[in-house]
Order: sequence, then C-alpha cells, then structure tokens
Amino acid sequence: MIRKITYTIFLSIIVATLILFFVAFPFGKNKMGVGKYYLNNDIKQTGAANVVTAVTLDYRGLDTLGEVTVLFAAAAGVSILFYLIDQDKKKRERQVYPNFIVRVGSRIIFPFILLFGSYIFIHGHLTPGGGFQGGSIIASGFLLLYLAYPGERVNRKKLAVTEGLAGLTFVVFGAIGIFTGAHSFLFNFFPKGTLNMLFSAGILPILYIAIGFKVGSEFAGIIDDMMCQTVCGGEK
Amino acid sequence: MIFYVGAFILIAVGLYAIIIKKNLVKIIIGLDLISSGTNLLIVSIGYVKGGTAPIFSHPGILPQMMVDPVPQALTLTAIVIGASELALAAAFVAILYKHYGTLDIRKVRGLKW
Amino acid sequence: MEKASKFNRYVFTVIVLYVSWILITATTRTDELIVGIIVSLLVAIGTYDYLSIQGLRHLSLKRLWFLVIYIPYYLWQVILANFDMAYRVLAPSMPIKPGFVIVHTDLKTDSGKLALANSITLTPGTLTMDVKDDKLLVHWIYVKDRTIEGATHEICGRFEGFLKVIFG
Amino acid sequence: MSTLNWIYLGIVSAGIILAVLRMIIGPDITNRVIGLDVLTTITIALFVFFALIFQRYIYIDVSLVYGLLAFIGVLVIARFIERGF
Amino acid sequence: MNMSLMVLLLTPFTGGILSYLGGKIHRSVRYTFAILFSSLTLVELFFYYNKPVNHFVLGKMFGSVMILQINPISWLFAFIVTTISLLAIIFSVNDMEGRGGLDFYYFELMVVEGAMLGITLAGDLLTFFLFWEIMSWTSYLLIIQGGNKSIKAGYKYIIMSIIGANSMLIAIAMIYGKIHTLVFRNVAMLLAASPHGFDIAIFVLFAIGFFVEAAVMPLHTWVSDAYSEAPSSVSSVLSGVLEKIGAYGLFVLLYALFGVSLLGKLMPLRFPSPTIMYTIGWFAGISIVVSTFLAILQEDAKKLLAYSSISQIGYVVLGISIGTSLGVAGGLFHALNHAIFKSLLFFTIGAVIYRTGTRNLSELGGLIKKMPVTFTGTLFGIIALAGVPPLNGFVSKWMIYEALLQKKEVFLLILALIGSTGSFLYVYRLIHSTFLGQLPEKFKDVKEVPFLMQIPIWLLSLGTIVFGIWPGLAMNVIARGEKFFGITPIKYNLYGFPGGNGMGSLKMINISSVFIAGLIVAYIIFALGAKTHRISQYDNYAAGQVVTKDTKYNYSYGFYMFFGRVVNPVFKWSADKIYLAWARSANVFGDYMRRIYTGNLETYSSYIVVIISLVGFLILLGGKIW
Amino acid sequence: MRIFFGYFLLYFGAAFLFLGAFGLIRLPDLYTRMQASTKSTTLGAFSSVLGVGILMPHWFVKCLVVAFFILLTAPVSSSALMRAGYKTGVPFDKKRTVVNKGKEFFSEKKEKEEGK
Amino acid sequence: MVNLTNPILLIAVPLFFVFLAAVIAPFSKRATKYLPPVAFLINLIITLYLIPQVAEKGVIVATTAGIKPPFAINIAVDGLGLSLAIIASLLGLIASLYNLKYITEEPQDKFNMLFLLLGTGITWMVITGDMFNLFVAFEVTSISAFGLVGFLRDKDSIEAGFKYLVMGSIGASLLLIGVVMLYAATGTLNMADIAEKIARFSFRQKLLPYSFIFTGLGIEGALFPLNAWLPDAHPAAPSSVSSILSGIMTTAAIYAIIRATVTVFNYSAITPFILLIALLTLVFGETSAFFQKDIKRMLAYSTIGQTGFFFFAFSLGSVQGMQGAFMQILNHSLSKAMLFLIAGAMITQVHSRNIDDFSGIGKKMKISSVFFAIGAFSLMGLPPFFGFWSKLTIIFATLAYTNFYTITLVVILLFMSVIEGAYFFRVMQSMFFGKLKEGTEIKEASPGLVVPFVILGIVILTLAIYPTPIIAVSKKIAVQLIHRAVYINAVLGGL
Ligand code: NA
Ligand code: NA
Repeated sequence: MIRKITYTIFLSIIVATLILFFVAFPFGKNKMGVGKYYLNNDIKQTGAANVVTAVTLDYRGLDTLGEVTVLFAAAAGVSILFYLIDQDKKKRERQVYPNFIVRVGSRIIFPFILLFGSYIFIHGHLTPGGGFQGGSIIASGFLLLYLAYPGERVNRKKLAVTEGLAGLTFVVFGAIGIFTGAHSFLFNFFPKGTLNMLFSAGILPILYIAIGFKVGSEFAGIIDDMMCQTVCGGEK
Repeated sequence: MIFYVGAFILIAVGLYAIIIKKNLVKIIIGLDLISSGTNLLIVSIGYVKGGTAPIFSHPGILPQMMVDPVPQALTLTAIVIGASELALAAAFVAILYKHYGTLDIRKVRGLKW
Repeated sequence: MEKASKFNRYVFTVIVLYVSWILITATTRTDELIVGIIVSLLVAIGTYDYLSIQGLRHLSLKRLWFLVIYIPYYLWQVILANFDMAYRVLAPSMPIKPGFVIVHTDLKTDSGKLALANSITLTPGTLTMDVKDDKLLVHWIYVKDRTIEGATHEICGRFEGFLKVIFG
Repeated sequence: MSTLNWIYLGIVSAGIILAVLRMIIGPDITNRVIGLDVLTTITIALFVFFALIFQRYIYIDVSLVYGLLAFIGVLVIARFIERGF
Repeated sequence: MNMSLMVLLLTPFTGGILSYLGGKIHRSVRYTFAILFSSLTLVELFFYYNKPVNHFVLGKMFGSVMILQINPISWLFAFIVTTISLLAIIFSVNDMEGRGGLDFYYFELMVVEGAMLGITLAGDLLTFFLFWEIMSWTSYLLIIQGGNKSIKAGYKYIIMSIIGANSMLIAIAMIYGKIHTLVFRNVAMLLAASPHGFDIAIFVLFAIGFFVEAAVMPLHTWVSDAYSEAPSSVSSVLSGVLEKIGAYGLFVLLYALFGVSLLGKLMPLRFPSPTIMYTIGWFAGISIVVSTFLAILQEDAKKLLAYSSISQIGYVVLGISIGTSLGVAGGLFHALNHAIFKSLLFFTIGAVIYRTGTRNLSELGGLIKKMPVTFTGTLFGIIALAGVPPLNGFVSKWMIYEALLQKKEVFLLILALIGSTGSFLYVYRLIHSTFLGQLPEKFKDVKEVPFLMQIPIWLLSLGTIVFGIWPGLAMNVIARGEKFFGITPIKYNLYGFPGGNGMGSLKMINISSVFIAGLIVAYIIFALGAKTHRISQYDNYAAGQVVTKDTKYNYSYGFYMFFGRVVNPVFKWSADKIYLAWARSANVFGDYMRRIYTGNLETYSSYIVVIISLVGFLILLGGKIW
Repeated sequence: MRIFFGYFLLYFGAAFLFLGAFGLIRLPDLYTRMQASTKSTTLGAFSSVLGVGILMPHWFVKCLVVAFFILLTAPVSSSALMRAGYKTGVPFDKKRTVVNKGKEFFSEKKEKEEGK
Repeated sequence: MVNLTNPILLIAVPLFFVFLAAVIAPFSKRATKYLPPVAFLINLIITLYLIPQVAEKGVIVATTAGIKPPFAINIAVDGLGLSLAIIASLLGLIASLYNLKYITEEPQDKFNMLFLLLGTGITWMVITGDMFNLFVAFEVTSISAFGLVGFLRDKDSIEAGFKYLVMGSIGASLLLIGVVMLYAATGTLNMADIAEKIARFSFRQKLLPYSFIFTGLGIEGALFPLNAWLPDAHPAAPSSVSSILSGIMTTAAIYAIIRATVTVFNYSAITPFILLIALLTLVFGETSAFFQKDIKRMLAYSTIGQTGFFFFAFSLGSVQGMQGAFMQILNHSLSKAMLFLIAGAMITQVHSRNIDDFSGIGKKMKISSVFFAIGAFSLMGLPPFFGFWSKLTIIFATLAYTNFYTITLVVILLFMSVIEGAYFFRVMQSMFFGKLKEGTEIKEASPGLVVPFVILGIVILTLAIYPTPIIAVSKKIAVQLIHRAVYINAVLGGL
C-alpha cells in the first residue's frame, strides 16, 4: 500500500512537471516550425495531396524506412520466440470449432478487406490512409481468416518473399536518388503529376504500395506466429 | 489542454501498472498505455486551433488552414513502433507463460545480482 | 449445392470486387477505374475461393431482383425491431421475457444461413448466437413459443422465402 | 446549423458516456466488451459526422478503417474470451 | 650515439620474443637466445659505464616528452637488473626443466628484465610509470608460475601492485595537471616551487607505490608468499632486483624529483628533520626488526629468505633516508650487495629444492657432503648477509651504521643492530638445518646440482668477495651518481674509506687479510683434527636406546621455539590481517551494494520513475519551469 | 427538404445510438443488453451515416458503403460475443428467463465434434 | 558526378542485405548467414572511404529527399560518429564471421537478419542528424536486440529479454517524450536546428526535455541506476550478440547522450550531475562484477563499469576528458567484444558459464586464453596496451586541476580499477594456472571461432604498438566535438 501511495506521488510529480512544461506551449496554439515549410512547399516539391504522406515518405522518409525496419525486426523476433512451438505440429492439429457466423462472415468479408486495404495504400498520397493502415488492414484480414479457420496457416514462404521484395523496393527506390543529380537518398525522381490524381506525387505511391505489402505481410507473419501459439494449440 | 493532461495520465498510469502490477499481461498493457499516451501527446502538439487535416483534397483548402503535418507523421511512425514492441512483448509473455506456467511476475525471478 | 468452376468463381469475385472498388472510390475517374480493375484482378486471385461457391449463379436476374426487394423489407424490419426494442427498454415495467430457443431453417447454403442469422439478429427481439447444420440458437427477448416449430415460424418465417431465392 | 450539430453531438456523447459506464462497471469482461462494441459503432457514426462538420470527405475513409479494425478486434476478443488466453 | 640507448632497452624485449619463437623450434634455441640476449644487454650496458648522461627522446605523449637517460645511479641499478636476470636465466635452464610453458616463462623473464631496465633508464615520469606497470604485471605472471599456492600469492602481489601503481598515477596526474610535462627536471622545478601540502601529497603517493615494490612494512605482505611460492630463479629476480627497483624509485623520488641536492649537507631543508625523511627511516627501521623476527620463526627456507629480504631492504631504505652522503652511498651499496648475496642464497636454496624437492627446513639436513658447491655458496651468502667481514654485506652495513652514528640517530642505530644480530640467528638456522646435522634417509642419493646451475652460485659468491674486498669498485659508480644528483661524495679508495671528517676509516684489504690468515690457521687445525676417527652419525648411544636410521634426532623443527613463544603474540596483529579484514568488510559492503540489481522488473522500472520524479521535484522546487 | 431529411436521419440515428447505450445500462443481463445494443446502435449508426450522405450528396456512395458495412458486421460481432459470453457462463437473469435451450444446442454439437 | 561514398549507404546497404535475406531465406536458411559479413564488410569499406572526407571537411552532411536540412532528415557524420561507425562495422564483421560457425540453433535466417539489423541500427544511431530519426534508429537497434537476447528461448533468455524489452520500451518512450518536448519548444527536429534555436532557452527550461532524453538513452546506455536489465540481458544472448551489445551498442546510446548534451543542448552546466551518475555507474558496475561467478555476467557488469568510466571522462567536459572518453570507448569496444567472443568460444568447450569450470583451460585452449588475457589487460589499462593511454588520459583530465574534489574522484576511479584488476586477474589465474577438471575433454575451439577474435586481437595489439596516431586523432575528435558550431554550420550551412 505504501508502495502504491509512494509511486502515485512520484508519478503525480512527473505529471505535474510535464503539465507545467507544456503550459508554455498550450494546446491548439501553433507550434509549427518546419511544418509550415512542408505545408507551403508540399505541392511543389512532392505533388502529394496528403501532406502527412509527403512528410512520412519524403521529408521524413528515412523515419519510415526505419519504422518498417522496426516492424520487420519485431516480426523476426516474434518468429524466433515462437520457433519451437511452430515445430510442434502435433498440437497444431487440435482445432477449435469456430462460431458459424464468424466463420462464414469472415470468409465473405475477407476479399473485401483485401480490396479495401489495397485501396487504402494505393490512395495513401491522397487520403489519410497509407501503407501502414492499408497493410494493417490486409493483415487484419488474415487475422480474420485465422478466426474462421484455425489450424490453417498462411504460406510463410510467400509472406517472407513479399516482405523482402517490398523492403528491397523501398531501399532500391530510395538509393536511386543517390545516383541522380540530387545525390540524395529517397529523392523523388519521378514526375509529380497532377495534384489529387492517382498517378501523382512521383515515387511516393510506389513506396506506399511497397510499405503496404511489407506491413501487411509482416503483420500477417506476426499474427500467424501468435495464432499458432494460441489457436493451433500452444496452450498447456 | 485536456488532451495533454490525458496523455500524461496515460503515461503515468502505464508506468504505475509496470511498477505495481504483478500480472505480466497488465505490465505489457502498461507499456502500451505509455506509448499510447506518448502518441496522444504528439498528436496534441500538432493540433492548431481551427486547423484541418493537412490534405489538399479539394481546391478550397489552403496551407494556413491546416494543422501541423509533422506530428501526425511522427505519430504514424510511433504507433507502428509501439505496435512492434507490443507484439514482441506479447510473444515474450507467451513464452514466459510456457516456461513458468504463470503470469505472475513474482515467479519470474531466475536472474538477480 | 455443387461448386462452380474455378474460373466461374474467379470472374464472379472480380466483378463483385470491381463494383465494390467503384463504390469505395465513389468516382468514375479513368485512373481509378484502371487501377481498380488491376486491383480486383489481383485480389481475386487470392480470395475467390473464400467469397463464393456458386460463382456467377449469384448474378441471375431473379436473385438480384429478390435482393432488391428484400433490402427495403429487411430495413423496415430493422426499424420495427428498434421501435420494439425502444419500447422494451424505455417502458418502466420493462416487458421482457427472455430465453434461448432453437429454430430450424430450410436454407442449404452457408451464405444463406448467414444472411438469415444476421437478419434474425437485427430484427425484433431476437439475436442469433450460433448456427449448427439446420438449427440456429437464438436469444429471444420475449419468448412467445418455446417449441422449435413455433419459434421457427415466429422468427424465420419473415425472411426464409426471400433468402431461399437469393442464396439458393 | 451549428446548434443542430451541437445537439447531435450532445446526444451521441451521452450514448458514449453510457457505453463507457458499462465498460467500467462490467461486471465481467464480456459485458465490458459489449460496451466497447457499442462505443466503436457510435465512433464510426461520429467520424462520419465529423466529416460533415469539418467538410472533409476523407474522414469517411478513416471511419471505415476504424470500423473494420474494431470489428476484427471484437472478434478476436470474443475468441479469447471463449477459449482463454 | 643516442639511438643505442633505445637499442639497449629493446635488447631484452627482442631476446624475449626471439627465445619465445625459438622455443617453438627447439629448446636449445630458446636457451641460446635467452642467454645470448641477456648477456648482450649486459655488454651493451658496459658501454655506458662512466659515460656522460644520455637523452633519447622516445616521442611526445600528452604534450610531454618521453625520455630515456642514463646516469651512474641508473647504471648501477641497470647493472643489478641485467646481471641478476642473466644469472637467473642461466640458473633456470636446469631448474625449470620439465615444466610446461617454458617458452612463455623465458619470454616473461626477459620482458620483466626489459621493463625494469626501462624503469632505470626512464628520464620522465611517464616512461617511468609505463615500464613500472609493465614490470608489475609481467612479474606477476612470473610469480604465478610456481603452481597452485603461488597463484594466491601472485594475486595478493598484483592487487597490491595495482594499488601502488595507481597511487603513483595519482601523483603523476597531479603533477601533470600543474605543469603538463613529466620530465624529471621540470618536475623537480615544480616541486621546488610548489606549496607545502602538494609536495607532501606527491611524496606520500609515490612512496606508497615504491614501498609496495620494495616491500617496506607495512606494505610488504605480498612478499613472503610470493617469494616462497615462485620458482627459485624467479624469487632471486624478485628479491635481487624487483625490490631494488622499489628502492631505486625511492631514490629517484627523493633525489631526482625533489631535487634535494641539499640533502648531502644536512637534513633536507624541504622537510624539517622529523618529517618525511625521518618517517621513512623509521619505517625502514621497524621493517628491519620486525621482519628479522619473522624470518627467525620461519620453517620454510624460502619464506625465511623472503622475510630476510624485507629486513635487508630496510637497510637500503634506511640508508637512503638518512640523507647524508655516507648514508645514501651505504644504502645504494647495500642495494647492490643485497642483490648479490640474496640472489645467491635463493639460488643455493633453489639448488637444494631442485635436488630434494622440499624447502621445509625441518625435513632437510646434512647435505654438506652431498652438495659441497651449494654449501659453499650458501656459506658465502650468509656471511655476507650477516654483515660479517670480509664479505660485501659488511661494508655497506658499516657505512649505514657509521652514517647513523654521525647523525646521532641512536634509536635507529639500535634497530639496525638488532636486525643484524637477528640475522645471525636465522642465517645460522638456514645453513644448519639444511647442510649440517643429520642427513635424512630419503636424501641419501642426492647429488650436486648440474654445472649450469653452479655457474650463478660461483659467480655470485665471487661477487660477495670482490665487492667486500674492493668496495671501491662499486663506490666508483655510486660516488659519480651522488655527484650527479648534487651530493658531495665521500672519500673512498679501492679498498675502503680513508675516513676523516668525523668518519671512521675502513680498509677492507687489511680486514680481509686478517680473516684469510685466520681461515688458513683454522684450516690447518681442522686438517690436523681430521686425522681423528670419523664415526657414523648413527654410531652413538642415546639414553640407553639404540638409535636407528629412521630415528630423527636432529630436531630442527621448532628451532627457535622458545623465541617464538615470546614474539608470536606480538605478531598476531599483523598488517596482512588488517588488510584481510579491510578486504572482507569491503566485500560485505560491495555485496550489499550490488543488491540494487534485485532482478525484479518493478524495482528496475521504479528506478526510472524515481529518477525522473526527482528531477521533476527539483524543477518544481524552482517554481516555474518555462 | 433534403437538408431536413438528412437531419431527420441524423437525429433518428442519434436517438437510437443513445437508446442502444441506454439499454446497455438498464437491461438486466448480458444477453438482453446485447439485444438492445446490437439492434439500436446498428440502426442508429446506419441512419446517422446515411443522413450525412443525404446532406452531402457527393458523398452519398461512400456513406452507403459505410452504412452497409455496419449492417454487415454488427450482427457477426454480436453473435460471436454472445456465444463467447454464453460459453463462459456469463449469468443470465434467472428470474426473467423462461427457456434455455443452449445446453441442448451446444452439447449436441460437442458430441458431433468428438464423433468427427 | 556520382558520389559513391554517400554516408547514407551505411544504412541503405545493410538494409538491402536484410531484405535480401528475407527473400532468400525461404529457399535456403543457411545461405542467409553469408549476408551479414558481406554487408558489414561493405560498410567497413565505405566508412574507411569516408575517413579522408571527414578529415578534410570535419562533418559530412548527406540530405534525404533532395531537400536541404533542416527540412528533411539529414545524415551528419563527424569524427566521433564516423569512428563509432567504423567500430560498429568492424565488430559487426568480426562477430558475423564468428557466427558462421557459432550459431547452430534455428531459426538461423531470422537470427542473421536481426544481427545485421542490430549493426545497422547502431550505425544509424551514430550518423543521424535528426532527433526523431535517432529515436527510430534507437528502436531498430533495441527491437533487434530484444529478439536476439531471447534467441535461445531458454528460461533465462526469455526472462532477460522480457525485462530488457520492458526497460528498453520505457526508455524509448521517455526519449520520444523528450524529443516531442523539443519539437514543441522549437518546431523542428533537426539536431543542428534545435541546437541553434535552443540557445535562447535557460538552464531550467532545457532541464526537463534533457532529463527525459538522458533517462531514455541512459537505460540503453547502461547508466546507473537504469542499467539493471543489462547484466541479465547481455549474457543471455549468444556470445556474438553479447559482444555487439556490450562492445558498441551501449556506446551508441552514450554517443547519443553525448551528442544531445554537447551539440544539441550545449549543456555544460549539467556536467556535475551526470558526473555523479557516471561515477555511481562505475562503482556499482565494477563492484558487482567482482562478485560474479558467471563469466558472461561478469563481463556484462564490467561493461557497466567501463561505461561509467568513459562516461565519467566525458562528463568532465574538457577536451582532454572527451579525448579520454573516446579513447576508452575505442579500447572498451574492441576489448570487450573480443572478450565476449572468446568467452563464447570457451563456453562451447566447457559447456558452462561458471568461472570455476574454466579452471585450467589455459593449457588446452592456448590461443583463446592468451587473447583473453590480452583483452583483459587492455581493458584494465595495463601498458603497453591502448587502455593504458586512455586510462592515463582520463586520469590526467580529471586531475587537470588538483583539488580535494578531483583527487577524490581519481581515488574512486583508481580504486575501481583495482577491483577490475582483482576480478580479471582472478579469472585469468584460474584459466592459466588452475587445475583442469578431471574427465573433461577440452580442446581449442574450431578455427571458425578463433580466427575472428584473433583478428580483433591483432587490431588491439596494433593499437598497443602504435597508439600515437589514434591518440592524435582522438584529440582532434574531442576538439571538434566541443566546437559545436562546426557541426551546426556544416548542417545548416546551405541555408
Ligand atoms: Na501514411
Ligand atoms: Na512514418
């Protein structure tokens, strides 16, 4: 109890300090520095209607590369941790009887989810979506399939190749920029197109599609590992 | 301001959960609370009163009307990273459960000093 | 109900997906249409096996026509159901008499049974919990008839006719 | 116009509060999750409503994504409730 | 030629590497290289005999030049280093035969030699410290060659060495912080000009380092274990050389760094008489007496020698600390002498161990007939050690007594004399228990050691005679050294000291002649007596019992038991025990300290929260954050 | 007219959204609460979204997609949740509940499953 | 003109190989193990190519997206960053060569990818010029490390990995909060830009964001008392991973702290506080190492101590202090990495991590033991090894002004070095002169394990023989680091 009170006090101090700090930067007040530059130059420099996408993939594209890398690393870590269980095929054969409604419903919804996921990452430069959201949606479609058909597994080899190729696409398209006149990684060397058209913003849609595939296959891999722990009989 | 305070409280509650809670699942929920709080903080930083999403979806929208795009981009990144961490943490907890047969962190004390 | 051929089902899936694409994008701009067909073709490769068994047979005019009629009827039932629900929730006496009953269905296809189950869920006083072969477990907020036959009549009667046609 | 919007927001917020209340009082996890389920449905509607008041078409996509993820989330939770973790 | 100083320094290192590699080909190659290169070092060194000071700039480090130099004193110590090392290498050839890792052993031996040579040649503190450290850990590697027990001893040694070296390092860093150079000359200038507290601090810090290596009490505790457990040739190097390096360090500190050219006139002016120099003198005096007593009580031949070393090095330090020209010369001379006779004794005892496999005095005895050369060497060694004329130990001790008398340091003189008397007791014990008395049955077939092992014994015995009869040979170097450091040397000639100026005269040639004449007379008497019938040791009758061969009547165990009963209670409270107690309590404390790593996640995360909230608290105390 | 109809749908939806949540609080057990919440909130969201679609005719198609999405998914998740609740033995209101054929339904199924 | 030595290739090339590994893994898991050495070798070559450029210009800046900083993320490589990148590539190369033989457990493909990612993340951390990008790189590093720590999946690894993950995640979040505060205050994320804009803030204003960033990085950087996870996690990983974790990863985090403190915050006023932390880190690390029976755990605690040591030198704030810090970083990285590799090789023979079981193996595993001694001597700072010069530099820097305070500091430092000597000598004694356990069949590890650490040992010996140029370079690096305007101008100069 004393512990609880003590740490509540400690944490309150932290919260109080943080609040006092942010009093200087009140909510809703414009704190933009570089952000203003992006808003003003986005159309000219990237051609992406969605400035967030321009920031995500262009100005801060290196972050995004890092982020997909982090996800990749996490997926690899998860599959390392579940590796032995994965080998345990006997347990996997134990199936669960899923809810009929869930099973059939998932089966029917699944194609639409994939379609919708693709829609999201294809329009990443125009709408709030993007590779991550699209990818997660696709992965959630796979999750749905696991709920409907426990015991069945996605083809991990295909997933691995997909994520690898998607990653390579990102890196290679980024690296091309080094060898163009700009000597700059992730330099947007494609024509920018017309604002708000599907074919605009240079390499950004390509990158986002790559990210979509990558995120989708990575999340699907994580889900596969986790579900084989739980659905396929990882329990004691 | 309420968003800020909410974010800080999320962070604090997350830390509290990690320190006080004995259940491994609650601990990783604590982790998630911290990163959610941080994400909320980042988004709140970017909000500009009266601003709109930074998307030039139709001609009437001008840069001056928009909120800061940077925090949103940062949040996207932070969310994915947080999710990665969470996935890995969940995997660790699952294996810990397999080894120890319990989710009580007090039982997971093989290493010390 | 025998399975349609792979190609048949694939084409059906592509059509459905393409229509959905157009609805989602809500535009008829050329670039979207072109990308849409590509995406539909690609997505259908991986998903046609899941979407349907009967393939293009779904698209017979009769079925579509029944579908078109069924939707407003169904929506009307939904609205009725909600007023019914509102009454039960808001009335001070709370007139409920809940119970779990089993109903029987003649529908053969999975998609038909799903549609029935969903319809039951959103319509007055009933909520499907699970389906097993030709039986549905339904939670009924005001049980009028405990027998399978009676309950089936009360609950399914409204929809089965339509659904038999639409989903074969 | 804006008054109408505020009233709408008020009603819906009341709904949100009730749903959150159910999430808090439980008493079991299933009850909390139906609170969550209601909350997500309300949120979808709310997103679309925000699209209206902010005049941003693209928010509808957000609601769709949100709805989809929430849907799958509830299914997963239901599965875990049923079969244990 | 400046470069050659570097060549001199590199010779032993090169030899070490070559003998290491050569040993991979054949062991004879290893020995050839080792002996060749250490002889070469000695030969090269003689090129610098009586040569003007040499500077060789190694390079610049931290803005301070690193210098090699040689002066008569460094030459003297370099001479000790190279000679004893060469002899140890020769001695090891047979002594270490059959052990594993010999390539490495010879490599180590030569690296230690090189490091010590480096210390003597250093012209600045950085070079000095560099080689000092190398010497510490390489000699550690030598000590632990002796097997299981030596590991513990070596561990003690290396820990104390590191402490000593670190203490020196602090002093060096303090000096560097002031003047950003570490050349002896500049440092001396700094110390001359710096305030009083600073130089005392520097002095104490250095002294700790040197005391450890020179084994001055109370920092001697590593010695007895290390010497006795290490291989004999290593012990002789350690005792003959390593301790002298400590003494050399002390000398450099006192006379080069502190630049006390005034020391020769009176008591040092920098320190009023009763302080530093005086304190050192008392340390040395106590060291002499206490370790003499300890040596008396030892059952282990090498431990006995080890404690004796502590006591003898006390004379060296005492001499140096007296500060008069005579005292300094005596100290330095005693350093040379001690190197000679103590190495000699370690070699002879090593020879005994080589043949008998034990160093327990109570197990030995009667080896005089079996190992005559070894016996002779031991005899020379103990005579020199006991300070009996005409051998070298007498001369240097005489000089120190004389210097003490001049300074009227009666108490220190008494301590020194007690030490001298005590040393009679233990050296007698040593030779008696080993060579005289009853020969145990198991050592019936013991033979003299091989010729190669006799060489060092012969040479060192010769050394005790040479420097005893002709002290002028050494005084030549020492006097030049004293001059170099600004001390007016005393008058000397080849055979001793002419005296005068309040100092008695010493003519070693006369004393020796008397002694030799006496010896001849004694021999004649003995030879006459030898005509009597020699009976077997067992041909006797003891209290009505027939003595058989397995009866041990020569009870050399508990030789000085009566004495031990008196002294033991006093030494129970030994420095070693205090260190152990410190170590133990530090251990307990550390063990508690590390318990912050509880292994509990919640504790770990709470540290984070506590830290941040502390920062937050501090900020909040200050009021506004922004 | 269009605006009126749009707002009508919006408020109609809002009312049922609230009602669903209210039922969630008022009704006695999990199952009856789900009855209320599923039906009411689905209709509420459906009509609310359609209302927006009518207010903004350009958006109508998209809103229709959202609305039908809700209509399609809500029953699925509800039935999954309810089955989960039932199977884990979430208590129902014993006083009011008149019939419980669930045991019969699921036990049959279990036999079938084991028979496979 | 195509610039083949764009520093961003240090990130792009290994990532290319990581994703390539993902593509080829389904076809051949074994083949993936050849990718990390190739990638690290290319990185090493690139870094060596960059040396003359950095020497000439001081700081090389590489833009992304063709936009000049501060408007896009940029890479800024200065002397310190480049040196750490070289170390990271070198250690990565050697450890991955070691892996070829060492890693026999499955899934190898994932291991190799994560291993390469770990090295990439570390390199990334030391060359990025953007605060948020630093956070991302930090995450790349730590997420890979979490997976690698749990690689063996036994009880200890999982427990250690979980603790590490929780602590690391908290740390990352704290770092992120700190970065966000900076963004709120300055509206930019570029280090140089922040550095310029933060100049107008007072000590107190900078304190909160700094303490968040410091704490966040300090968890990974093994600073007291945030380092409690480390002695569990570093030993739990396979030895090649431990060698990277201890050798360069904690250092990378310390680098980030240094970068933040000196370049971004210009926060010399904080040094007394971090000095205290460094000292406590040193004391607790060395003391705890002394009590360890497990060799890898001992080495891990020694890492804490060493980190404290060079962080202490850094916190002195003087040129000489930073020079000493850099020298000790170099020394520690090489030596500790080698020690871990050797410990791994020994463990494959002894099948135990208990120091008592290592008794006498010096006679059987001669090469390993001798190189262990070399590493230990260098780490302890015994001459003629490079550690001697760094220790000396640090002591000199501390005693630049002799007063009671500095002497106390030095006494503590040296006392800790005595303790360090105590435990290292104890291990070596037992190795070389202890009795070999009966009935054990121990022989030298296979050449596949020996050759890599011997290469590292040769580097250490080369430094021992010829330390002067590195000492000179480290002084240059220290001077450059302290003159932060050089960095800021190089990055923002194009404006
Ligand atoms: Na995006
Ligand atoms: Na991003």
